[in-house]
This record gives sequence, structure tokens and C-alpha cells, in this order.
Amino acid sequence: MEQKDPKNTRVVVGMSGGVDSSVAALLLKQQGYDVIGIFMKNWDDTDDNGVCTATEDYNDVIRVCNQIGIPYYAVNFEKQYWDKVFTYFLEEYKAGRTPNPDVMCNKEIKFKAFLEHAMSLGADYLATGHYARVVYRDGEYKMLRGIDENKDQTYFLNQLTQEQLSKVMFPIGHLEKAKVREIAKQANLATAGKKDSTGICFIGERNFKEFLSQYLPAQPGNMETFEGEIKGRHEGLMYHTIGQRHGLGIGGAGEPWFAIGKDLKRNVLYVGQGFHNEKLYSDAIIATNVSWVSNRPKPTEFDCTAKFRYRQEDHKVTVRLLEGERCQVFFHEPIRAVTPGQSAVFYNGEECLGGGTIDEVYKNGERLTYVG
Amino acid sequence: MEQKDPKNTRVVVGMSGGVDSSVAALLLKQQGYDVIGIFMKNWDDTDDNGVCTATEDYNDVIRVCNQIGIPYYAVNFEKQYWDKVFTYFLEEYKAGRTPNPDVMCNKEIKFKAFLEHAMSLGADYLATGHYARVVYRDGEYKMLRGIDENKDQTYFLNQLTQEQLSKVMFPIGHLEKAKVREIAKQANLATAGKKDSTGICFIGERNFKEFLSQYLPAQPGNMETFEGEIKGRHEGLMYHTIGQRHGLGIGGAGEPWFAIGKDLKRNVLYVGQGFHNEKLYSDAIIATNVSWVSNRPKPTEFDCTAKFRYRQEDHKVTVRLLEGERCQVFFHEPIRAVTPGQSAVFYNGEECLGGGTIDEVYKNGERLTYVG
Amino acid sequence: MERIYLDHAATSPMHPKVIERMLEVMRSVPGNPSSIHSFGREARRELDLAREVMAKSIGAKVNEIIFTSGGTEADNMALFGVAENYQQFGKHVITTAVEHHAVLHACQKLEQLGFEVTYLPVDETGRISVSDLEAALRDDTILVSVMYGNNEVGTLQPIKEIGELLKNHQAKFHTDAVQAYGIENMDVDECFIDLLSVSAHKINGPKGTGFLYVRSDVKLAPRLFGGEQERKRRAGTENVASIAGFHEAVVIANKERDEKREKFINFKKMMVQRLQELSVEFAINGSLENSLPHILNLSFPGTNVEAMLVNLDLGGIAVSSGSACTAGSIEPSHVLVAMFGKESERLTNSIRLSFGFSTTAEEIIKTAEETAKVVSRLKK
Amino acid sequence: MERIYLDHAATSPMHPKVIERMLEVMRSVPGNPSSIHSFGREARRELDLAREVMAKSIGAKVNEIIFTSGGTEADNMALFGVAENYQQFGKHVITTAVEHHAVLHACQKLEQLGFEVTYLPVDETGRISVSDLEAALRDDTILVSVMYGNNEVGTLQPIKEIGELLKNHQAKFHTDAVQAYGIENMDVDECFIDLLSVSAHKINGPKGTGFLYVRSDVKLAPRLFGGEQERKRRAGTENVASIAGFHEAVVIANKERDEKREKFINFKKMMVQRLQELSVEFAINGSLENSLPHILNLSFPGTNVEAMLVNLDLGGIAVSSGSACTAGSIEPSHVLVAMFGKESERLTNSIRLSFGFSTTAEEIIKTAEETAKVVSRLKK
Repeated sequence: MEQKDPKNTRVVVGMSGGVDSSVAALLLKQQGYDVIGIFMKNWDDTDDNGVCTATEDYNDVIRVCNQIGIPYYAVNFEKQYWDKVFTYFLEEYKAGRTPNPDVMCNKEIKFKAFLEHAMSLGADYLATGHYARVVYRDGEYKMLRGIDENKDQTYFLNQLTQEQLSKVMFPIGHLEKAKVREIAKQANLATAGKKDSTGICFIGERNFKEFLSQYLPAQPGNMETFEGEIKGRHEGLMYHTIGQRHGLGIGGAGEPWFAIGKDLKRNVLYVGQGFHNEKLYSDAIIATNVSWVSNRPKPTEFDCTAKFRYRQEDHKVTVRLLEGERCQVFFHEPIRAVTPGQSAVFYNGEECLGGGTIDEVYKNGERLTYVG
Repeated sequence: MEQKDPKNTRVVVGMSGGVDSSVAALLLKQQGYDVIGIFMKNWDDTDDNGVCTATEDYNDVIRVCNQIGIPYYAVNFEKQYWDKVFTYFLEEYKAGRTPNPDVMCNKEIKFKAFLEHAMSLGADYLATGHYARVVYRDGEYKMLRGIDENKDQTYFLNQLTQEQLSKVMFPIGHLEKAKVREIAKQANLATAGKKDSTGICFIGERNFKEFLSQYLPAQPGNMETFEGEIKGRHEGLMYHTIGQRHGLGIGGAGEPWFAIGKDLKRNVLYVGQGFHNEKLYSDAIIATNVSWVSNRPKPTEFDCTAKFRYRQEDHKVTVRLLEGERCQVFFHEPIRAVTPGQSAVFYNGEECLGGGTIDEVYKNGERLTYVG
Repeated sequence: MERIYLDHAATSPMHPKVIERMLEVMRSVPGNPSSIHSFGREARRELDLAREVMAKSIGAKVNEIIFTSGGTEADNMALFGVAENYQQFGKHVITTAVEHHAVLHACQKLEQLGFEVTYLPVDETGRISVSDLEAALRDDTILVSVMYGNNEVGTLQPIKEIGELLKNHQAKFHTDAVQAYGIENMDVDECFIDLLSVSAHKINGPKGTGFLYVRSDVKLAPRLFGGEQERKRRAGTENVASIAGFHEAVVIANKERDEKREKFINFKKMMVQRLQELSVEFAINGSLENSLPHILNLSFPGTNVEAMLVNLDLGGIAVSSGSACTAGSIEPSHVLVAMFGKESERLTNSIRLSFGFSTTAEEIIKTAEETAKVVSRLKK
Repeated sequence: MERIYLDHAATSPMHPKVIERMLEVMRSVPGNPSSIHSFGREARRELDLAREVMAKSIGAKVNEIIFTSGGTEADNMALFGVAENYQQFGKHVITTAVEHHAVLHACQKLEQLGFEVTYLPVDETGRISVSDLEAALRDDTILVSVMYGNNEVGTLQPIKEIGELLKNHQAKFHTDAVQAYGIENMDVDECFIDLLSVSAHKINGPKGTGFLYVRSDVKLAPRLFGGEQERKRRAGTENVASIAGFHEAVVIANKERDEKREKFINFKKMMVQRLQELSVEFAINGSLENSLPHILNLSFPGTNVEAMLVNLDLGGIAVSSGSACTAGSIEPSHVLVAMFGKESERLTNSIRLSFGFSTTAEEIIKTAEETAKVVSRLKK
């Protein structure tokens, strides 16, 4: 890969107003790139005063860009975000699944619409503050886990392709989070002390239930054991994720209760006792929308590791490719709470191979229709 | 009289925001005096917006002083004006008389309190925009009529004394009004085109009746002829001045009707037909509060001319001095509508000798008790 | 990089003479105009001189000029001040769909306060029709606010006709002349205008100052309470140095108006011609004729406004479009919505160029050429 | 004639460094902070830098600072903004009898709008008692506005005690710090202050700018509607150059505060001592101890304020008293009325001297001597 002189290389940094993208921009600037900071406005919401909720974040972007000495702009992808991410998000919930909007946002917005926007500004690269690495090795781009294992974000980036990676930089992927904060602090960046944002971007710090109920009608129903015992009421299936304990409010003797399944037709939430309730375990899935980082041909079946949730430890699996960007994944040991809608992401050591969406979950060769 | 060098002579000019005092200040400045413009606020009233009604006039004073290049200030004599002028004004009306507040204002405020204020500022002279002249002749100060006969204001200044005149300048007294306006125009003074104010200062351009009714209860009563015939109603005796035609509203045949007298006890306004109604004529008065410009001894009886209203032509009279600052005045011919409360002012040619307040009115040696 | 500033309608650079004058006042006129000592008098004098020149510039009297902190405050004062004091005569207000936000958002607040507001539509050039206004007028209409010239597309409104229509109606006539003042000749008596808003920083004066003309028979409720400044209609120590600078800016604007008009009209022609020569596809938003000379709003089909603006900025050319929200993104212009409807592509592909005293023909040509380049890149 | 300016509390001359800074910004930062191009960014940067310094100066966060056109607007925004948004929790407001007119007249307007306002009395030094405030507090009190230090007599109010009293009450606590800011050290968290008003021109900054601190959990209804400036709480293009100058003034004030305090306290002593040496009869309005260092209010029995002021002015010394009405005459000070009653002679024989960065010991001595002369002449 030919390298241009940094000073003739224009890099657009997607800045969120957080410390990670701030340091990403700072490092690129220090490396001599022609850096431009751009804030994405993906969601239109206002606070009590009628002010964009994104304002504070944008103000932080401005402060940081001024400190670094780079131009900054904002770009509006509300429409695209709504069409491609939020609609998908709602559809999945309606289907009783647990979607991962961040994966979709990266695929459709950050590394598609935003990347295009960056290119239309004459940029050579788009950089973000993700904890991940891109290397050009053996004639192709590879996406590696971020050095900080605890922060690695390749899980969310699993859908990126060669073409995208060829235009992408992750300037902080080789750093520990603590180091990133230290750099920010030393440079006295306005965002140095800012807390990491939690939750999904468009919901922000708000109550998730409240937010969702604005868009999807909540249908209260029963909580039952698989044995048919009614254990209480739930306010809406969409508020519950398989494997989670909170919000059930079932007391009594014995081990704590967990959400272990859903019956969409009957609007029933299945509950069971014990973290390791056997109903929570599965041993295979079918994934759809499978995308591979490498364009090179793959064997039809191969072993690797996989994650089925963000920050999950790696599990040994065997992948068998199917038609239509689908694949089967066989777990070498049963895994708890593998949930349709979430991503299955594949790794070979530090390399992220790609991933897909968990569509069907199996145990002992039988599909578990109650997970969702 | 010793003359100081103008540049070491401080003159305070009483500025009203009108063209006359503006030109007075301008002329003094041109003559090299150390001129200070001072605006008197004698009356506290506010317009619809709660703004002092005096504001516009003060703004004009400021503009003119800036144009001339002299410092300006304002001084507040509201309390003194209320106590000395307005109270007198109301008392006179209550007594069925027709007071002349301008004479009282000159005596008590402008040439007393204001003069003292000017002196406390180290002034040598107080100047005003009156049409009158002061000369030092034959070892005393004399007050002469203004050159512009039509504008002469000595009538209002009749109470001034030697001591006051020694500290007073009337810089435009030797000018015709037209000339004053021309000077203002040539100097481009902000007040050059301003209309002369009409009416009594504290009433301004407002309805006189309305104003008076705020302070004095109006007592409606009958209008009668001397023969006892009721010709209609009046809204209050104080609204009528002897000799005036307007506001009676009596129609019918014959000559127009005039107010010719008042019966305070019965609250009756006497009316009669014809401008020259004989009841309107008198041939002598007794004046009180008589003040003479000259301190020198006078003969007990002497002939001179006199005015009994502002802008009246001069009438030949014989004055006989009485005890207690009083005098009798015998008219050489009967005079129409001589009214108690107004001033009787005496002249010898262009010289104003002094004056007093018309107290009692006589005809053929008999007191006319109905005039007022 | 030599930068080109074609955003004079957003704010205009201060004229060197204005800066010089302000510097002089900042240094040598320290007093408070309300103070009764020599320092106060000197400060007050600056205000009076400025007031005189400003009054004269629109055919008004000195006591009809109220200094404000800018155009927004002038607009707000006009609308709320009239609404509050005349509500006993009716609670209906008429304005247009293309007003500046200072008027529109004040009108929305009035609606919250129980007033009824009619927003007149405009044609494709951005102009209202006087017959629409006539139809909207009611017995209880107390205020009509129609801007003099539009800040986004430059379109001039039929101010004189509106004034004539209203002269026998109780409704007070306010015009937001912030964008038009200085470049258009205006006379409040000729046009029967009751209130008129002006901002200094649009005519090479300082930011943070402006004036509201209020005809002397209009009783305006104040919005700022405190000292007795501006005859109790606008409390707060007057911004003496800025007002003196504003004064200078008005003098310059009056003197150079004709020359500027001619120059700017020519710039518009040059820009249009050069874009045509370069075979750029574009359309004019508004009209070339009935328009403020210094504002040119162009639509470039197939482009996107955010990319256009950023590209031009990165190329050293400052132009604008609509307004940015507090989170920095460009909001679709309500003016273009009023002209072309909510679905029009023009909402997302239009930019505004606006000229000022420093603008040169070379800058216009260079801008046309850079624009052509960007458009062609974006349409790929 | 060398003139002496002892009216820094009315307005203070601009510091040369402030002028220099503004000149720089006026010349080289022409943009509108809301514009998204390079000129806009440069302008915006000035605001952000200023906001940071101002926030820090009172222990606040950057997004709690709203730039205004001055102290009057800040006071008005605080009072009306809180009253409008919190009226569902009550319509009772508490203030003091000695506030600046910007607060008092806003309160009177609130009364017209149906609010009930309690005006706390003060003692002979001009100070309120916290127990009076406690007694006046009600369940429906939504706002307490007590000035930090008085502009006429300098008296400091027990701000911290008030804050502590209010911290568990729903009422928002506003303080008009226009006269105290810059000379007193203040911290909004330490004193539990919710809103605080500041003006630039009282601290050697430019006229026409100021800020209002609004604690982030206070929901303030805006008063000016238009663009989205100041996070929609105060529309109108920001006065960039003035804000940059204000910034500089704050930096200087912070740096020189201690030195100034000492100097001014010394000036007070000198003035008092010299007058005593000259056998002038006088009394101090307020107290020498619990007072703003730069304000000294003196009563001279047997004199008249109008004659005093004019005489001193003619002698080249600028001092002040109360406030002048629009027709120029001196109104009796409501502060002195609150301290001494309506009939007190002090109302008509008191003058205020206020010091600033340019004041020298020689000026103080000369003023004492000139004052002695004038007093003796007036008492004749």
C-alpha cells in the first residue's frame, strides 16, 4: 500500500464529543495529517429548552477541534439513520428479537453515508475513535482487535469490508483506554474528564423503557415458567432480554429468576430459576447477513473463535458456510443466552474475520423457538 | 457698574428648551462668557410611557448646549414651585380670581430659588430668554421693555427688584423675535424651528379644564344675567375668566354672550350680551403686593401707563401709593375686563416701573364685587 | 490561503473607519451617558449625534429612534411591545412565512400568549401578495410585520403598497429592515411604516447594536426594565462606542449606497454568467430584479448543501445556507420551504452568496470557478 | 483642566488592554459565530474562550454562562425567566428595597403580571437581615433576588447565609453581582447561587455586554426569540469583539483583585481622614467595613446634592448621586430612602465617590480639598 505524505493526506475524523475521537483527532494532527473534525447528527431530539440534545456533544467537539487546531463541521444523517438503523431497530424488537443498532449504524451510517461524505470532501481517509486496528498485510486489509481487550470494538465493526477498511483509520486502536485518557489529559483537551457515554446513541441517558414505548405499543402479558405456572406480569416482551435477571420482580424461595424465553404469539415471557438454567444454553446457531473482512475464498467449514455479545469472552466454534450470506456455527461447548438479533462475530487470534446476525438458535440439533 | 472680562464672567442661562433661551445662551457664548446652561424641572408629570413630560424639552436643551459647546445641568425646584406657585395658583382660583402663575414663578422660582442656585455655582449672572432689557443708568438698574413690542415680557417680570436685576441678563431683549429665529436658524440650533410653547408651564398643551379638575373640585352652577334670568349651567366658576366668550354655549338672538362676573357664594356665573357690555368696564383698582423696580422714593401720586393683562395696550393711569405695598390706580378711561388676580404693571415709556396684583376693581367709586 | 468572504448577509466585516471611530470613543469617551458630569455629557453627545443621523437616514425624528442590542432585540421589542400595549384592540397579528427567526419565533411566542398569527404565503420568488394581506386583515388585527428584504434570497417585499393599505387601518406596520437597511433607500413616512428594525453589524458596523424606529404616536411597552435610558423604553447603559461606530457605518452606507448597489448587481451578473460559461447546472432562488443587490441564492441540482459548504470552506470560500442548529447541522431553510414546498430538492442543494464592501470581481470569478469544480465533484 | 473621574461605579473607563484586544478582534475576526465556515469558527472560538474564563471566575460550568447585552438584560432575564417557568410552583418573589432599578422595576412589572413581591427592608447600613428573609419565605416563593453589593452605598449583603437558607427551599436564588463582580471573590457553589448577573462595563470592559450565570438545573424561559444562540436562551448574533474585550477585562480583574481591594480601602481612609482634617462635617452612608472597597457614599449636612455635583463637575471632579431622571434632575435615591426614611436630609445632601484602576492618591486628596471648598461655599 502506497503511503502519501501525511500533510497531503486529508483525514476526516468522525467526532462524537467523547474522549476517544478527540484523542484520535489529536494523534492524527500530531502525525501531520490534514485533519478535519466532523460531528454526525443522527438523531433529532430536543431538551426542555428546545435545544438539540446533541448540542453539548457538538460543543465539546468544537472545543477540542479548537484546541487541536483543526476545522470542524457537522453533518446531518437523521434521515438515513432513521431509514436504515432505527427502522431496523424497531422491526427487530417487533419481531421479538434484540437488535444491535450500533452494528447497523457502523455498517449503514458511519462507514457508508459518512464515509461517502468524507470522500466528497476530498478526504483520503475516514478516522474514528473505535478501539480496533486496520493493517495491510499479505496483500489485504485486516481488522485486528483493539489492544485494550476490555474496550475492543471489533464486535460492532464486524460488517466492514475491504473497500471500507481501505479508507479507514482507527488511530487509538493500538492504545489502552487509560493511555487515551492520559493523552487527553496531558493535552488538556476539554473532553479529557468526560465520562464514556453509555447506552444506545439515540436514547442517550434516558430511560430505555420510556423511550421504546414512544415508538412501540407495549403489550403487557404473563410471565410463566415452562411448566405453565404464571409467575407474574410483564409490561412488554421488548423490555426483556434473554438471560437477564433485572425487572422481573419475582420473589420467593430458591435461586433468582431469569428471563429465559419468549412466546410472541401468546405474549408470554418465560422465566426460570438459576443463572445457569439449562434452558438458557444453546450449542449452535444460524447467522444471516454474514460478511467477511477478507475477499479471499474460504473453506466451507473451519474452526475459529466467536463472540455472541459485546465483551463476551471468545468461544471456540466451527463455522460452516451456507448459501445466501448465511452460515451455521457450532459451539464446542454450550453457551449461555445466545440471542437472535445480536451479532455473531468471528475471530482468528487478534484478527476479526467478520460476522453476521444470530437468526436461529439450536440445542442438540433442535431449534429453540422460545429464545428472542 | 464695573464690567468683568466676559471670559472670567460666569453666566448661568436658564434654558427651557425653547428657541429664545437657546439663542440667549448662544449669544452669551459668542460674547465670550463662561456660560452654563441649566434646565429647571418645576413640575413632576409623566406621559403614557411614564416618562417625564419635561424630557423632550431637556433633550432640546442638551442638543443646543452641545451645539453651542457649553456644559448643561438640570435642577429640580418641584417642591419650591409647588409651595410657592402652584399653591398660590389654586388658592386664587378657589377665591374666584384669575391668578398669573408666570409672574409668581418669575418672582419665587426663576429669579429667587434659581438665581440662588446659579450664585451657588459661582455664577456672576443669571440669564434668561425673556424679551426684556436691563440697563444700568443714572446709578440704578432699570428694566426696559423688550424691543419686540409684540413679545415684550416685562409684564411677567414686574416684581423684579434692584438686587435681582443686578444679577440678571436678558440677552435677547434687544432683538425682534424674527431675528432670534434667524440667529437660531443660522447657527442650525436644534430648537430653531420649534414652536413657542403656549399655555402655563405645568399644564403644557393639555386641556386646562381637565387639569384643574384634578386639583379643584368643580362645582357646576347656574349662568344668570344680572337681571336674574337663568341662561344655562356652568361646570365650575374657575373655568371662566371675565370678558371671555368661549365655553358659554348660550345661543339665541342678539349679540354674543360674555362672562361678566361671578357670585362665589351662590356659585353663579353672570353673563351678559355684547363685547362692550358696560358691566365689563371699570375705572380704578386697588393693587396689592406692589413692587417697584427702583428703590428711590416715589411721589405719593403720579401718572404713568399701565397694563392689566399681558399684551394689552398701555393705558394712561394715575397711581396713588397706599400703605402696605398697596396702591390705587385710576384709569383715565374705563377699561374692559380688568380682573382680580392678574397683574397691574406700570410703565414710563419703555421703562417698566413695577407692578402689583389686581385686588379690588372699582367703577365710579364703587367696588365691583362681581368681577373675579 | 487567501480566503474569500461571501457571507456579508450573515455579518459584515467592520469598516476600518468604523473601527477607528470606535477606538477613539473607547479611548476618550469613558462616561455613562446618564451621568450628569462632563464625562456623562460627552458620552451622551455621541448618542445624540448618532440618533440624529440614524433618524434622518429613514426620514424619522430623533425621538423615534431607540437603540437596541441588535436586530433581534429590535424585532422582539416591536412585536411584543405593540402586542402588549394594543391587545385591547385585538389579538390578531399578520406576518409572512419568510421572516427572520427573530420575527417568526417572537410570533410563535405571541401565539402561546393567546394571540392569533396569520403567516402570509409567498410566491416562488419569495414575495407576498398585497391582496393576500388585504384578505387577511381583520378588524382585530393590531400588527402587521413584513420584512423589507429577505436575508436568505434577497427578495424585496411591497413595503410601500403594504403601508398604503394599512394607513387607514388600526394595525401598526412593522418592517424588519435588518438586511435591507443601508443598501435600500427607505423612508418611513413615504411607506407609512410605524416600526422598523435595523442592525449595525449588517452594514459594517459593530455587532451588538441596532435600533428600532418607533413612530412617535405608537405606544410601545418596554421589554427591559431598569434605568430610564431611551426614554424608559429600553433600560440599560447605552453602548456608546458601538453606537458611535454604528453612526459612522450609517454615514458610510448613505454615502456609498448607489455605488455599492451598482457594483453588487454587477457581481450577480458576473457570477451567473461565469457559472453558465462553465456549464454548471443551477437555478436562482428568488429573482434577480426585485431583490437586494447583495444577496444571491443559488440551487445546484444533484449536490448536497452540507458537502457544498464544507468543500467551499476548505477551498477558502465562505458562503452559507439556511441556518445551523445548535448541534451544527444545517436546517432546511424555512424561506425556501415557503417558496418551493417541503419536498423540493432546493432545500438541500441551495447556497447563499452575499457581497460586501470588500468584495472584488476577482473573488466572484474565483468563487464561480471553485463552485463549478465542487459541483462537478459532488455530482460524480 | 485635568479632570478627576470618581464615578467608576456608574461606568468604568475601558482598560487599555481591553481596547487593544477588541481592536484586534474587530480587525481580524469578522465572522458570525453561528456561521459554519472558517470565519464563523474563528468568531465562535472567541466566545468559547471567554465563556470558559467567565465560568471559572465564579466557579461555574461553561454551559451555565449566557452572554447578554449587559447587566440590565441579565437581571431582567433572571427575573422574568424564572418567574415565567416556575409560576406553577408559586407566584411569590422576594427582593430587597435597595436593589438596582433593573431588578426593582422588573419586580414591579412582575407585580403587574400577577406576582406578589416582598421587598425586604434594610438597616441603616443598607443590609437586609437573614431572619427577615426567613420570615418572608413562603411555600410559594419561587425566586429570591438579593444583590451582592450595593451600587450606591457599597453595602454587601449576606449572600452566603442567604444561599444556605435557600438551599433546601424551592426558590431560586438570584444575585445581581453587577457592582461586586471583579472586586469581590465569588463562588456560586459555595453560596448556593442559582443565577448571577454581571456587566462588563463596570470592570473596565466594554459597554453593551454582560453575562447571566444560570445553574444548569434551572430552566430559564427566554426573553429574546430568534436564532439559536446561547442554546436558545438568548437569540441575537453575539457581540464577539465586546465579549473578547470582556474576557480580557475578567482576566485583568482576577489578576489585580487583591491589589485593587487594598488600594481602594486605603483611598476610603484617605478621603475620610482628609475631610476630617479640613473640618468638613460629613457622615458615611453605609459602613466602611462591610462594603465594596470602591464605593464611598458621603452625606454633607447643609448642602444640596445638585449644587454639590455641579460645583464639583465645574471643578473637574466627576462624582454622582442617586440617578438622574430623563429630564436631568436628580431623583432621591431609593437606597438612601430605604436606609434613612423618606424625610431624611441625607436624601438631598449625599454623593457617591467610586474608584477605579486609574484612580490615584493625589486625586483623592484633591477631591477631598475641592469638596471641602464647595461644602463651605454652599453652607454660607
